[in-house]
Amino acid sequence: MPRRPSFKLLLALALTAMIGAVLLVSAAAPARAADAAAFEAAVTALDQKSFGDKAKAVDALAALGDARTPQVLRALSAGQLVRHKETGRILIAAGGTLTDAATGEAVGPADGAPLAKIVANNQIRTQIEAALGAFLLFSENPAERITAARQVLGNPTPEAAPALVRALDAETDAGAREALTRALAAVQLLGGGTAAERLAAVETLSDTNDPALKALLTTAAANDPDAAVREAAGDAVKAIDTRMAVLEVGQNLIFGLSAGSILLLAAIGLAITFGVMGVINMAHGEMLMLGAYTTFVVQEVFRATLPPSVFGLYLVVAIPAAFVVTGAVGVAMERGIIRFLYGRPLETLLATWGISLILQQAVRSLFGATNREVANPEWMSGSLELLGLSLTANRIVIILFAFAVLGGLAAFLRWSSMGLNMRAVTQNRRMASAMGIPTGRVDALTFGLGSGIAGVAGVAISQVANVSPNLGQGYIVDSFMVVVFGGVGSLWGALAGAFSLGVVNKFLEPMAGAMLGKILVLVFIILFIQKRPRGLFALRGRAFEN
Amino acid sequence: MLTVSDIHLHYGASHTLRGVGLTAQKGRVFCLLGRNGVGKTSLLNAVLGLHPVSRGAIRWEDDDITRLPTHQRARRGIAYVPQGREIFPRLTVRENLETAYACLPRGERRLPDEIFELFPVLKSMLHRRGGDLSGGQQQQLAIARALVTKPRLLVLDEPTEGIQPSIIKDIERVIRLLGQRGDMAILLVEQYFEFARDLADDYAVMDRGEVVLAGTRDSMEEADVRRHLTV
Amino acid sequence: AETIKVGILHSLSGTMAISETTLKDAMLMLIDDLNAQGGLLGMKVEPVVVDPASDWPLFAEKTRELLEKEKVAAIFGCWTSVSRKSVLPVVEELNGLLFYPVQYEGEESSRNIFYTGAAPNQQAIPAVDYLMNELGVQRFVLAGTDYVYPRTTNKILEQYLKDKGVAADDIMINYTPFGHSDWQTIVSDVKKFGSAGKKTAVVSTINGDANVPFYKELANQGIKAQDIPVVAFSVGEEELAGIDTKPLVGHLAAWNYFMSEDAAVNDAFIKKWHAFIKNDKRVTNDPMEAHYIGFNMWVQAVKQAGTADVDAVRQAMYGQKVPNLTGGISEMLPNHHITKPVLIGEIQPDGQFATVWRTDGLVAGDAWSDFIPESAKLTADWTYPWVCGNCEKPTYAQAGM
Amino acid sequence: MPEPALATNHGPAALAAGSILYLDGVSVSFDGFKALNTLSLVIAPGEMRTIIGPNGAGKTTMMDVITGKTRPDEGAVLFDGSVDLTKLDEAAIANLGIGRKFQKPTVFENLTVFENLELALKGPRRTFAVLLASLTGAQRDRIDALLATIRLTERAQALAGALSHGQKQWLEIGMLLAQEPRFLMLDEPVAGMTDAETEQTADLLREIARDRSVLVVEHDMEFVRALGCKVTVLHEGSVLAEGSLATVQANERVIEVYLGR
Amino acid sequence: MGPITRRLASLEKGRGWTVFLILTAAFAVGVPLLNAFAPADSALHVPTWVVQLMGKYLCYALLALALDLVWGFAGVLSLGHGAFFALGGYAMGMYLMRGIGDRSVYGNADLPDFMVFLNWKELPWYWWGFDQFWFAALMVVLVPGALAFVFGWLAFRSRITGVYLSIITQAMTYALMLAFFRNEMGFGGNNGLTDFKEILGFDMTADATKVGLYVATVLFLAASYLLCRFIVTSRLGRVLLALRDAESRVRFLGHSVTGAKLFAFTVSAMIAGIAGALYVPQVGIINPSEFSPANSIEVAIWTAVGGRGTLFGPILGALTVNGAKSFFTGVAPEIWLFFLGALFVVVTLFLPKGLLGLAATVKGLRRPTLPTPDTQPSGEKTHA
Ligand SMILES: Nc1ncnc2c1ncn2[C@@H]1O[C@H](COP(=O)(O)OP(=O)(O)OP(=O)(O)O)[C@@H](O)[C@H]1O
Ligand SMILES: Nc1ncnc2c1ncn2[C@@H]1O[C@H](COP(=O)(O)OP(=O)(O)OP(=O)(O)O)[C@@H](O)[C@H]1O
Ligand SMILES: [Mg+2]
Ligand SMILES: [Mg+2]
Repeated sequence: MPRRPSFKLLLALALTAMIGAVLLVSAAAPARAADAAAFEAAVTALDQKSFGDKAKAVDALAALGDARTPQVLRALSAGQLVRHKETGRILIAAGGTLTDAATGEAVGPADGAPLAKIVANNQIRTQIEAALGAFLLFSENPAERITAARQVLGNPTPEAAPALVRALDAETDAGAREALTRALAAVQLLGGGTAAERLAAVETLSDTNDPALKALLTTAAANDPDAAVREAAGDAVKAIDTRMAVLEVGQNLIFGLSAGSILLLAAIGLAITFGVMGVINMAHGEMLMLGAYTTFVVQEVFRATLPPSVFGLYLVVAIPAAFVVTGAVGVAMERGIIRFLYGRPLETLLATWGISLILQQAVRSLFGATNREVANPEWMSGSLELLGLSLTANRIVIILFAFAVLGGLAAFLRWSSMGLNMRAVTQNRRMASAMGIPTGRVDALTFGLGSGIAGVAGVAISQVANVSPNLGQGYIVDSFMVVVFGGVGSLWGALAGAFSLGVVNKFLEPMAGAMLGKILVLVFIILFIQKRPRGLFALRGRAFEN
Repeated sequence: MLTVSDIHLHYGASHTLRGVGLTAQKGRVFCLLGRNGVGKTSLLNAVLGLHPVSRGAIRWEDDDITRLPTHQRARRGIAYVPQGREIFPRLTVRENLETAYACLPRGERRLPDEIFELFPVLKSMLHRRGGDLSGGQQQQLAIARALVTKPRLLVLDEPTEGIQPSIIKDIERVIRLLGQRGDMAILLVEQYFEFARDLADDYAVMDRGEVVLAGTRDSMEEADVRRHLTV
Repeated sequence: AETIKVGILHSLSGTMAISETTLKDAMLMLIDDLNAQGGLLGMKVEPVVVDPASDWPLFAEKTRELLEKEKVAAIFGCWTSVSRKSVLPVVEELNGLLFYPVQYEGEESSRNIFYTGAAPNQQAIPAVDYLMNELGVQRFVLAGTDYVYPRTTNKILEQYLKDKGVAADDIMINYTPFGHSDWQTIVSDVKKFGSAGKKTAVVSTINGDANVPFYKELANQGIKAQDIPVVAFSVGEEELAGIDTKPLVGHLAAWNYFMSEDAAVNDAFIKKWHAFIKNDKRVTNDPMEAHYIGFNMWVQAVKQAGTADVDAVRQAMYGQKVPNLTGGISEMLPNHHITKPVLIGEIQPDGQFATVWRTDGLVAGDAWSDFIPESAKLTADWTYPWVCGNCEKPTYAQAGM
Repeated sequence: MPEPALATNHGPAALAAGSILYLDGVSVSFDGFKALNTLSLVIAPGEMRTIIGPNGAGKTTMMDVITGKTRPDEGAVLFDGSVDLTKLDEAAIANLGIGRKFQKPTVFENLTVFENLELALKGPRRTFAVLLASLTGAQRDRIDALLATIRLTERAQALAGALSHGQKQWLEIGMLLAQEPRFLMLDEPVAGMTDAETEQTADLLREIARDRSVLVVEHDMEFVRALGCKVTVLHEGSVLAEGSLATVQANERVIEVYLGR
Repeated sequence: MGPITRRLASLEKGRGWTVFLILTAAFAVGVPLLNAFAPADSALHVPTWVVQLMGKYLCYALLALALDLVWGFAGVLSLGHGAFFALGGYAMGMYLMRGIGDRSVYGNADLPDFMVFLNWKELPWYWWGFDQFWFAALMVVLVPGALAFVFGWLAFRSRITGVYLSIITQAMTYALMLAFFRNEMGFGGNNGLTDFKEILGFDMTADATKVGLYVATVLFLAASYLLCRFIVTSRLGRVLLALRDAESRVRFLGHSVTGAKLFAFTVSAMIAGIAGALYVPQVGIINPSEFSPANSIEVAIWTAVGGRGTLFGPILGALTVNGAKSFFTGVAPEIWLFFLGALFVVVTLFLPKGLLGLAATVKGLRRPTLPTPDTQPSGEKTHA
């Protein structure tokens, strides 16, 4: 047994009491001005060494119900609340300036001031969220009311019921109404309601896919005093489970597509340098890495020189930048080394391996051996719920991006005269030159294109993985696997290969675990190639013999 | 006018061409004969720049092109039908023909109809991959591809190899026609004596990397030539 | 002039370079500093840096080279357990000294290795205590990379949790390969596991590179620290420097040192580090502290012994006390482990940790875990009368023989 | 080696009996294009046969089917009256005694001319036998004789990759002879040869055909005439005409699709 | 003289034999003598750790030789040879592990430490027999051989060639690596097998044991060299070379492509297994990272550096690259990758036939070769 078994209970009680108080107070007068001195004292009281005392101080501050309370609490939660070490004043440090937490008076720039941070921990953050939720139930803004209702839903306590009822009475917005209804149902189910109300609450909540609500229903199914409620809740949980099982298939599919899109991006460049040109390009992974580091540099430039409002656009700039940088490296590699090796394919393995070592070490010397931070811009963060599936924004963007890159490339190779020249040169270099095609330039550009695309893929990869000098090594084996599995030289093969490997993996993983899942995928590849020795999209006919 | 003067060519240590010279004029067909392995293809490779010469000079239309890279020679109007076809196996027939566009200014990039009149089979196979064609079809494609570039010097290495008799007759007609048009020089390597004799305005016979017999059609003595062609 | 050579055996290339390069720099700084103060026994200390390149047999080879060719007095190095295992027979055979600065799975006490990182009882167990007692966690996900450290730690924790009355159903164990980068399924499983109505936490022994995509996925799937906190044993300031920490605020880590610790020695150390590395954005971390402690202990022991000779120094090591960076005094125990405070920190938006809990005093490192039956019997004590790393009763041998 | 499968169908089996090669109703299609269209052909033991026909008629494809390179969609291919070739792989078919020269010369470019012939030499083919095999004096003489026949004696130690086009043709003929097959197939053997060489080749083939069966594909009518054997004309994947050269040359359809006017 | 003896005698020309014997003797006898008798401070003295290091390199050389047999001669680029090496190593490691007995950490004579730790109660069946040296020695060749045979049979029968083959061999070694990482497999997980005490009763830390292992490695390398030489100079060797050019043409001559490749692949895997078995006692650890694809690729690199398609080349390559690696990681730990990378690039650009090619160009060619295309790369070659 835990040494302090009552802690959770204490926390729950404290929260309950506080929310109750706040709700009551705020219901009576949404934004009452507290006595200025009392408020200031309450704010100052937040500066406590022990988290327990801090929690009490938060309680007290919330209980004042002052209109300025949310601002102070938010600052505490966000780690912006500080104490001036000399004056002892409690300040809010945000956006580089200091304001007095109690009076709102501007104090000056934050830079260089001797400040001590007032730290919040998870419990206090939770406490603050609940308290803010209570404040916001009666906010002017329906969106905030919905957030508040969700907040209560996350921490349902019986004391919240009256306020919810009142808020519901006054509610006009349909969305907020629904959220409030659910919150109320949750509160009632947790013990705040009569048996009938609880039964109705189960009904209201049973169409959810939200894990938190399922947790609530599970608790009810086990602990509710009323047998009927227990049964209904049990049924609801079962229904949710069934729905989830179906959704899981969809979810796995999306996971698979997402994993596949990363594989695809990693492999497309290789489909050119290796699939089309036949260069066993061991430095391909390093091209991905260079792309990712270019992203990092672009991001840093944005951070350093441009206002935060346009920060989200750094990726848009990083894509062409990465293409140019890695494309140029690719052209340099081709002109400097690889062009001497056509007709000696295996030597390209050796040379490009050497180049890959050099590039790795160069990046390590330049940027350091440690990971570099590349942030997801706002528009690529978080997730959206669709039909009960949760889709993380960055992955959706990457899936679409992968398709766009592949489509663009396929069109280029198929329809442009440069594309035709590229294919001609790689199939018969001598004859191509006899047809007037400048093979040297075409080779350089082809290699540059493949490398550039790898760089662009690196931009995408920087959004989901770590940016370090080893980045490339993690993808090189998989990339070759995809290209070969799909069928060397076929872009559509790469597409099908990447997605089928991604999806197969994601369906195996829940059953077999990540480790065994991966092993099974590899065995699957080995066996599959037995059946189709030239890959999934093997092109057949005399043209492909030898 | 193409002038090859005193060229030498080496493969590694082996001295394959030893001072070969010839002149092919526009409006005439120049025929090159010789047994296997005497250096005919090597000579053409030198003309196209596919293999460097170690000595001697090649002039085309008043310019010295001895050191020019192959693709620039092609852009100066030299087209090549190589021995062994050398089509692009994984490009479609149409794409194979379109590789010739690299020599043409943008406005002139189209496939002339005459090609399909000469080789009707290509028309019906435009979307088939070049490598899937039969040997003779590939040979036809290789000739057609060279014609698309609208060459002023057409270099053909045993163009009739593997082609059915009726089409050989057509090819013969076309070569004669092209030769007579006056704006094109034709350099033809051929083993098949009668075909060569019927077409040649000028001829040369090679043996062991040297020209051993040369002249115009009128001076061509069948017995002399044949002597050099037998072992 | 004669010098005392010290080997630095950290990977500067390959997969482990990410973590180990910093330690090499830290060692160079410590040695510089010592030399600036006049060196040791009147001699300069000369660092011998080699790159074992994340290649385990190469670790053994380089150790041999350091000991036989360079004749170093001590080696500071290794990160992964397997690299230490690879080096162990060599230092034992050639009677060298290895200072190992990383938290590890325990179950080892070599005569020739000093373990200055945390043993499981100095990190994992207190962290789990914190989760249960302070956060009221009842359900645990033990997620780790599939290798020995996570396996051992999780085995110890599983036993510990069961002893504390946690049901088997409430423990989910998950292993992933090295460098695992696609965490979608696992994070969504965690989410599901956490929806059973009991407070849930993740105890992460996920290693190295795999952490960044893991945390990114956590953030994107919206798992917040208040809902399902993750407490990590391998994620320190250095790892956080590679992640955008804003969505991760409140997730936890258990260490024996945080850069944010408010202590004068720490401030001085950080200042020195920034000056040495010429970049005041660089962070410090727990293994650096471990090297700091280990190196200072070694220096003191050499001074005390009056020689850098391995046997003499080893004897002098026991009971050696030096200040650690959190304001306490760490001591070398006869089992070759040291005493350390255990701290729990929460991730802050600025990439630092804020200490939210700490043990009252220092915790003594245990070589042999009490929660593994075979191991509970064993004792490590290299002083008379035990003189062994793994025995059940005293052996009465002369130490150092 | 797998057991040679017997043709089950009684009708063809009866017809096939006594033939060295028997094709019945063989069809092959590529992406819907019929390269062979219910082709039937019978070659008797010891017979020499010439196949002619327009480019793309299916001659090479037919050889591919016989040598196991291409599997027919339907139809029977029997060797020696009973062995079903469609069930065997290339090596097994070669070991039955069927040899082939390709249309585009294919030799082992990184082996010397001598070694090319050595590999082709008739002899045991099992892996361990090949491992332990060594060249006997008789075999060496045989190779020397072959080198003389194909006029590459001087270049015996040159890499095959360094030969000219025509020389490779000859080398391939030499390899075919070295195999001593019971049934030889030659796809355009005289392409790229001078007229004199063409004549010599015809003599060579006629001599060989004395105790073996030979199937030749050619477009060179002089050569076909010199061979002086029965001619089969293929067109669009099936037989258009058959008979002596004079007969087929007189055939209107043959003139129209193949010979031209 | 019987035909086989004659064949053996003709493996090398007169001078070849002399060089071979001198090299073998220098390594097998000379080095140990210098180790034992040259005074420790003389320039001639070879310290034991250097002998051991050389032993390690020679194991790599043996592995490279094995790879060259399939890659250089049959054109089968296996990027999974590290797997055979590691399997041989594990077989030996298991024997050494059993040899620890009750000197283990937990003092359990019946079970290796990691099994005790995992709470296993008895030895799994696949560990049976490994306390016998002869059994382990048998497994050293049989396990890699059997894997190669089955894998090769599947692959060659299905006519998987070129990169497709390379990549599935890579998948094979990758899958094995992941599998061996799993603790449940019973091979010690990531930490692998280590802390060995004795081999055949000899103390592993004794200098004599180390020198003995080194000499054994030299002898195995010499013997394997002769075996490979026998294979590649045989008619089968010519079939393998021919395969590399035109696989289907070989079939039309009636040779069994599958059989030839399978033979070479299996023999090669067995040699790789022996290399692994010699390697483990000399480095003292075997862990799953030996299976990592990068390791196998490195073997190909050594082979290419030395000169593919010659038997001496890969040996030279392995020694050079690993020597360079040891040297540079010591003297230039921060930037040694630049040197190594540059070495690879330079070798490819200026020594197209590897280090040995350099020697050959100097001495005049042993075998005629196609002239390298100078200005214009020739012919239609698919690179893959
Ligand atoms: N790439 C090469 N390397 C070395 N030698 C070569 C090469 N190509 C051709 N040769 C040699 O050069 C000589 C001339 O060859 P070339 O191809 O020019 O002859 P050819 O007259 O065209 O013969 P054919 O009528 O057979 O086509 C031959 O002896 C041939 O062996
Ligand atoms: N893989 C393929 N895909 C599509 N069409 C093919 C393929 N292989 C062969 N063909 C077609 O089948 C037909 C028969 O080809 P085949 O090579 O047998 O002709 P052939 O009689 O040998 O002609 P030639 O005299 O020109 O050598 C040709 O039209 C060819 O284009
Ligand atoms: Mg020629
Ligand atoms: Mg044909």
